[in-house]
Amino acid sequence: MRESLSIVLSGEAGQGLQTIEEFLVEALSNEYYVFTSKEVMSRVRGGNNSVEIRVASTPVYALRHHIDYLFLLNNHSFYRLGKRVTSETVVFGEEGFLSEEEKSKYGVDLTKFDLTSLAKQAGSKIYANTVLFGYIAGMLDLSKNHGHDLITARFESRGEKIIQDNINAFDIGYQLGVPFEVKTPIKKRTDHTKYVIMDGNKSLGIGALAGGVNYIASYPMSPGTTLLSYLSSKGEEFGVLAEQAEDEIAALNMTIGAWYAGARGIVTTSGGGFALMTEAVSLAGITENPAVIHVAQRPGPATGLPTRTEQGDLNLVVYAGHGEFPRIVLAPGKPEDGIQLAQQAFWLADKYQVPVFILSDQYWLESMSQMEPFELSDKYLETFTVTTEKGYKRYNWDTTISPRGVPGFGEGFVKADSDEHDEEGQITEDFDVRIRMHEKRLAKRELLLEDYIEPEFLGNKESKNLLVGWGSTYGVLKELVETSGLDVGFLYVKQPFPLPLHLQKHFEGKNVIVVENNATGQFANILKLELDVRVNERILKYNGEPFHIEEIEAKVKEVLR
Amino acid sequence: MRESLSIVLSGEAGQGLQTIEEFLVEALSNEYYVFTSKEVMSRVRGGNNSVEIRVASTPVYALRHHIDYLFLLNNHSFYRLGKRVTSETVVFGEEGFLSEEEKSKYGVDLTKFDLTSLAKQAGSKIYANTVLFGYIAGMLDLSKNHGHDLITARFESRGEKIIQDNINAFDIGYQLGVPFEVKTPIKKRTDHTKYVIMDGNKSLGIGALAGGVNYIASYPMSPGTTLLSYLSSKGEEFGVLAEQAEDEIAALNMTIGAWYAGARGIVTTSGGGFALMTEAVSLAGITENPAVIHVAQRPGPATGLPTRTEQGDLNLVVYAGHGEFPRIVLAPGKPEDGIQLAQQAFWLADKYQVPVFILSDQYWLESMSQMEPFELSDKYLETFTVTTEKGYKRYNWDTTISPRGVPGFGEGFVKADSDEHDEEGQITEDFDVRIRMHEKRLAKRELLLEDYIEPEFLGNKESKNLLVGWGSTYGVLKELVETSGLDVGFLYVKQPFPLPLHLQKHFEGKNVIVVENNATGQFANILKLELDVRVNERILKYNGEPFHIEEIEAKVKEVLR
Amino acid sequence: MSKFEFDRELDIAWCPGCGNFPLRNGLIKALKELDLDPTQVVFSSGIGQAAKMPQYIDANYFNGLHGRGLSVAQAVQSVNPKLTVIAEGGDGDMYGEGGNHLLHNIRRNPNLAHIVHNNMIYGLTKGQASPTSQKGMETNVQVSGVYNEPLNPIALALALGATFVARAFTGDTERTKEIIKAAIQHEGYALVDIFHPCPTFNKINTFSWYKNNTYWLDETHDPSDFKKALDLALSEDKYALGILYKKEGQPTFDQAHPVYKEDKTPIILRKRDIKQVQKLIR
Amino acid sequence: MSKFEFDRELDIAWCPGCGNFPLRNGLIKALKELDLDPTQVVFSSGIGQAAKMPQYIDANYFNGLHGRGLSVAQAVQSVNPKLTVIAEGGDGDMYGEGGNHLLHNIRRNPNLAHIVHNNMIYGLTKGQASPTSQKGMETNVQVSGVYNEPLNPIALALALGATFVARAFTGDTERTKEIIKAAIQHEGYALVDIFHPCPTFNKINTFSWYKNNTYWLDETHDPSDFKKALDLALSEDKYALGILYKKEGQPTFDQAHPVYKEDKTPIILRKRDIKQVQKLIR
Ligand SMILES: Cc1ncc(C[n+]2csc(CCOP(=O)(O)OP(=O)(O)O)c2C)c(N)n1
Ligand SMILES: Cc1ncc(C[n+]2csc(CCOP(=O)(O)OP(=O)(O)O)c2C)c(N)n1
Ligand code: SF4
Ligand code: SF4
Ligand SMILES: [Mg+2]
Ligand SMILES: [Mg+2]
Repeated sequence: MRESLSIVLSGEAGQGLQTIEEFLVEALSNEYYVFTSKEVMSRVRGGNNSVEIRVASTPVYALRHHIDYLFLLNNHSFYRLGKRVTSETVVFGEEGFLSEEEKSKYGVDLTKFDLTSLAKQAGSKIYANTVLFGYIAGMLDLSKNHGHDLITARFESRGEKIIQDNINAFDIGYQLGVPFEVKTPIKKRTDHTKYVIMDGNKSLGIGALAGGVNYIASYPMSPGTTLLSYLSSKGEEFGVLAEQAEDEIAALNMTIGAWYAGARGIVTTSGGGFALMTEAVSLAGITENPAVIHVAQRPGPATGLPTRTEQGDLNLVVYAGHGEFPRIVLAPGKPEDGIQLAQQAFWLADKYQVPVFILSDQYWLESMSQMEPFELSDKYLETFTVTTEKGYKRYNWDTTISPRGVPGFGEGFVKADSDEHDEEGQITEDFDVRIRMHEKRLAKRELLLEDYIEPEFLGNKESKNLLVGWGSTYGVLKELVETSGLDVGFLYVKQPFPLPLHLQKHFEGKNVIVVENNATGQFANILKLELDVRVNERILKYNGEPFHIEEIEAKVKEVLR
Repeated sequence: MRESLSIVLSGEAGQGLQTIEEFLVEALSNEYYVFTSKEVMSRVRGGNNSVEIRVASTPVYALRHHIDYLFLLNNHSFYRLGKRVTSETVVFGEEGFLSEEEKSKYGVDLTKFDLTSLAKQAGSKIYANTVLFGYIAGMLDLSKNHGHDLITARFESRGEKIIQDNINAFDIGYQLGVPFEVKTPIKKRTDHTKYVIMDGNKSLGIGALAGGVNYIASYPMSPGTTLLSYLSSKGEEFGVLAEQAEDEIAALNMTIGAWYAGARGIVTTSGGGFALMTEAVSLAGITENPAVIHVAQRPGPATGLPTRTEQGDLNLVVYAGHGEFPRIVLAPGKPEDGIQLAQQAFWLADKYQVPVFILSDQYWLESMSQMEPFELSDKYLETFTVTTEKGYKRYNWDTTISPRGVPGFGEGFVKADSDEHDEEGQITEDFDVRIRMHEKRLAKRELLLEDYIEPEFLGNKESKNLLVGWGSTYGVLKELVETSGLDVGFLYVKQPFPLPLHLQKHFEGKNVIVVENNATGQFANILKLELDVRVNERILKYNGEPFHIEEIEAKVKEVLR
Repeated sequence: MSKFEFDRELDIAWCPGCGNFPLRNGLIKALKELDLDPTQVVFSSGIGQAAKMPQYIDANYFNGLHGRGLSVAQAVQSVNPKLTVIAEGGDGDMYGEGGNHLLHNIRRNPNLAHIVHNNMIYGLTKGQASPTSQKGMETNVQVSGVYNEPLNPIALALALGATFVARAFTGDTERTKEIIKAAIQHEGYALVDIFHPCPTFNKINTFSWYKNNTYWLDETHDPSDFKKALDLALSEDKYALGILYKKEGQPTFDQAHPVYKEDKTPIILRKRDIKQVQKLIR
Repeated sequence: MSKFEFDRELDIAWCPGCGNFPLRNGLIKALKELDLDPTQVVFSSGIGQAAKMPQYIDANYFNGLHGRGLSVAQAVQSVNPKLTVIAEGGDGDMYGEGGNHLLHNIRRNPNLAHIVHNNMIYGLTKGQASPTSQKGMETNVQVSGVYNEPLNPIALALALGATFVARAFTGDTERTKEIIKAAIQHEGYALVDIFHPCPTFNKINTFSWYKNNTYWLDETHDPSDFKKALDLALSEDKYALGILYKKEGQPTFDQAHPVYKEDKTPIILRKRDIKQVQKLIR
């Protein structure tokens, strides 16, 4: 494992953990490597939520199980974390935040940290978060000025007084933090990269914009809602029509309608909401109407664990919809790919006239990491629609991909039909037309593999052990490969479906270990089905949490050859 | 192929083809072997529909492509059948029903048969169907009295005059039919079995009643609607509460609610309607609430070919719903199995607290065949619910299957939850409870295989060629095996999912040929996934028609080893 | 070739004597009289006999899923408000399966005409009760007769604040046509519920039943009078035909939407500037 | 242990100061005062903060899917009409996602109480507009303010023929409780739309907003007067609270259903006779 510190803040919903997280990640990113993520309960106030901030001397991409520094923000914020502390852990908190029973059960002591009274010193209890920010900044020797800048920027609209009070609060914390001695000191980073802090949500939003999105219709559902909010907030500036649909069925039908009329639309949801859209996925299939669908996974079945993480809906998106038709599934595992795959999703949907899925999950969407800025390509703004001529046939079968017109643009009519149809788009029951039209649609499955988005290979190409991951397991597996010293290769798959045969070469003669955040190994099954891959081991986790780095290391060790 | 005659009646929607079919199948069944099926357009009047009646000396279970006797009921009822006639075919019809162009193109002649004027002789045009019935009865030397009896029974409520007119009409036809010389004469059957005429729809209805159904909520959708009508018509007599739901989402949620409150409910629909239910399937999964779901397949995607047949939704039912949970899929291929699998569906759903699917298709539902009556078992009326005691826990995890209470029966409370829950059914976010509860649910997948419904093996056990079929391909493959003289075995799978490992023995060393009415071979993929079966050949059809016997014979011959 | 009509013979899938035929005539006449350019007209329909209408009119269409015609129509209109958009379907399609979209699209007031063929039955699926079927009608599913209260789409639309609410009857093609014209011209959501007989399955609400149980509103009716309209909607001993209610000046969905606040260009015509997006990465 | 209450401490997931607390108190009190046996009471709810209610009342429940609480409730009641069934959820749950079930269950008139916590916002998903949100409210999705017309559930229910329509406000637990009691006792479908503040997300419709914008109907109001009720429902300058409308004697779903015509035994208690089924095979 890397030289790193795991700092966990534990409190309840409504205590503003997210604000501290945002401050800290920005401040830390300037001087260290950092990765943060949070886990929250499905409630608006109360309960117990926590944020983990990993600070390191070298890049980090995952969570640790073990907590080095734990800040308790109330008297019921310890019990869920008991398993993650050892006698090494420093637990900060006010008197009574750790019970005697907890102390003895987990062998930890309470380091008194009277946040409330410190905040009151700064003027009010409400400054507690800023004091804490200051404290940690002090502990890790962060630039005081930068801290002040961040505070100023954030509270700009709130007036001088608020800014000054917060700066005072920060300084109070900072001063106390400086003398605190960090046990495993980490080094500041020496590269001068200006990283941007990016979470999955924002990366998808940026990618969608860079892919030409101008329409979003969605129904709120965690963790899919944030993308809707993001694009709504950019709506006026970028010309994106955002509308909250009355339900998920409307959402996808609206999105399909928008594409039909020449827009680039996306819908965002989670598994349960997506289940309601599956009829419309089939509609996109037969009408050869593009659609981009973001499915933000969380643990099911049904309502399940609504604010937690899982990769349990890969089968769902691969098989969604009645009847048979092609589709594309993309799964980003890092913010760069959030941007790029979202861009490509629109382009692929437009080019191949198929539904394209972006399959993410709560953990990935809500983790923040450092991204090196890069130049966005405008390639994916390319559109494939045509101006129609008189006698235009929407489903012209001279080519597998019939040129797609847009109503109102040209002399022709654009007739799209959910019934089996002839070239013009008129309903038909002719058996021969059916066969030809069905085969034309199905033929896109091969064709679209020409733009297959290749996996990345990390680690030792020669190793006989091959780890396979898709989507959000990227970070933890990358960190494992880079730091564990284990003899492994890691294939990070960005497009889990469909798969081209040439991928088979990666698996030949390997001890194939598929790592997934679900209970059955859904991608392992797809590998078997599509590529005849014999999967030797499945490392699965399905309690609602992502993999921790220590855990993955231990599990991988067990199955190495 | 068997000694058989294929008689096809071709007319338009609204011309009463179904009535003639019903008369003929009853009349023929008394003296011959018979199998009938129909193909109709998605319209209420007009267009072109046809009925094929196969009459034979030995049992038949499938359609022929070639037509021996074709009765045209109007001047636009030939064109779609051109490919199915040869110079051997006798085409009956009125002047002008076959154009000169059609005659020369297909090398057929018109045998004048002036149905309209014959009907007028009997008193009115409306007796045309009865004349035709009489004619065919005469051709095949059927009992005149039996014909009269059938007419009397059918028109009983319509009064003496109508009965007498129809008998006259029948006799007019009969008299003309008798002298007609059938080219390949078939023998009457000599066994004295009193077959009942059964179609798939009715068999499912009877099976459901024999499985204790007392609730159905569904939204009309062809070809699923007939089961709703059937159970509605039996509602008062059998105590079945039938309700037309406002949409499919309501339908399955209502059905789940009914089971929760102690009923045995079924929902019937087709692929598109089922797609809308998939969220609720997942609800049944996590609440461990039984549900029986009839999915009557038709060709997709989307609206597709709404009145035709396909086996394209196996993947859909296997993977429907977000998250991971077990389920059972049953697929009847003959009326006996329609009855028995429907019975078992309720019992299995109740016993294992999982959703159980009955996966049928238009062709199977609407084909009529002869069934030997058998004694219904009352085993499947057995229920598994318990009276609750104080402190009852719905999700007691002492056993994999927690005893299921019903609200209002006992001292306890029945708390069912779509969120992850503890033993009591209260919402929880405890990671350990999640794991245990999830594993308890998933463990049912193995457990329910104890009641796996074994496939039937037909043909030569020793042959190295193994045909595999599920659901509606049963009939045509059975007939092939029994009559073609080909060296093949045939495994007819009644429960396509999940599959127990012991089935592997059937496939070892065989040339495995999977026959499916879809374009991708969905069951072949399940065989690969579940049993590691290497499927050598896939014989697929996806134009909306079922397989014909000649066609399957030709295609099987091509791939035999 | 006449606008909106095909230059080939059509095989229309409706039954002889069906009210869908005069409805089609009225609709085509309305489109012609409004002198619309067919390339600028989009039909969005669901599934049902009624929903087959677009197949028989030569213009753009999206023939989508049962119940979802309104959702597609609303989206099409909003991304390109220059189009004339008509959502069309049956009573089952629009009031049954599509009920939730009806409810919430009325709230949106999209600028489109919503034509509902109300034959008080499910035609294409062969005669089950629809939400507007009257009590007592026996069908193959409602074997002892319909027992649920029929839905009153007119009252419903009024209660939800619809800005144009009309009812027509195919027995009078001329007036039906005029109402359709007014609905298309209305700025905002316009519901036209059209009574028409289904001679094949609905043996109760026949042509003469409709004739005897309806009456046309005359010039004395003031369609801006909401209370009056509601009164008329709720009295069902005889059904009033005509434009029951019409409210002008209510912002339409696209007018009210922030994306069109400053810039009236249809969103599909706006160009994305990658440099502007690039700024978000910092 | 007191009926309907747990004998252990509950960790209630609502925010401090939320209107859901007084609502819960009122509800439990209502159940107690009606002296119902908790084993004979079934709650059916969807998903949302409101829909968590059944978790905090010790009785039977089916906590199902977002939007589907009414469908499950209706089915439960129909297969066992002896149970007391309550469908409960939020405004998003019941009027948004579940809109179509609202529409069509009102037509069915099932004998159940339908309690909708109307906080004019989506609480659990952190503050988006709900169908009842008022114009102008800014949220994380409606960034420039809500622009769609709010849904008027009271007018809607009346237009659809609901037999019991009431509105309450958690500011008065006593009266809210009485209305809930009346709704449970009503034979047929009873809608109780309950205004309650969401102090966390809805900064516009606060406790005092509700206080200032509502008034309770007094004894002079005649709930059998449909026109009056509709008038009250449609006038929104101040919202009338109380039982706006109540119609007795309308057959409930189970009463009207053919399966209960001859035989009143709940269908779940009837025994299937295999011999009777055997007769169908001939
Ligand atoms: C999701 C879904 N459910 C059900 C159907 C089957 N279906 C097709 S049309 C129809 C109802 C037709 O009634 P209506 O809309 O009144 O049109 P009509 O045929 O009477 O003109 C139904 C239920 C379908 N196509 N899709
Ligand atoms: C099918 C589906 N879509 C979306 C969601 C997400 N969701 C959960 S609660 C909720 C809305 C809650 O609002 P409301 O019903 O008003 O309840 P409140 O929290 O305000 O009490 C939504 C959209 C879901 N659980 N299921
Ligand atoms: S079924 Fe009825 S509505 Fe449909 S076309 Fe025929 S007559 Fe018309
Ligand atoms: S979010 Fe609002 S409605 Fe929900 S519990 Fe909190 S305050 Fe109450
Ligand atoms: Mg209709
Ligand atoms: Mg709410």
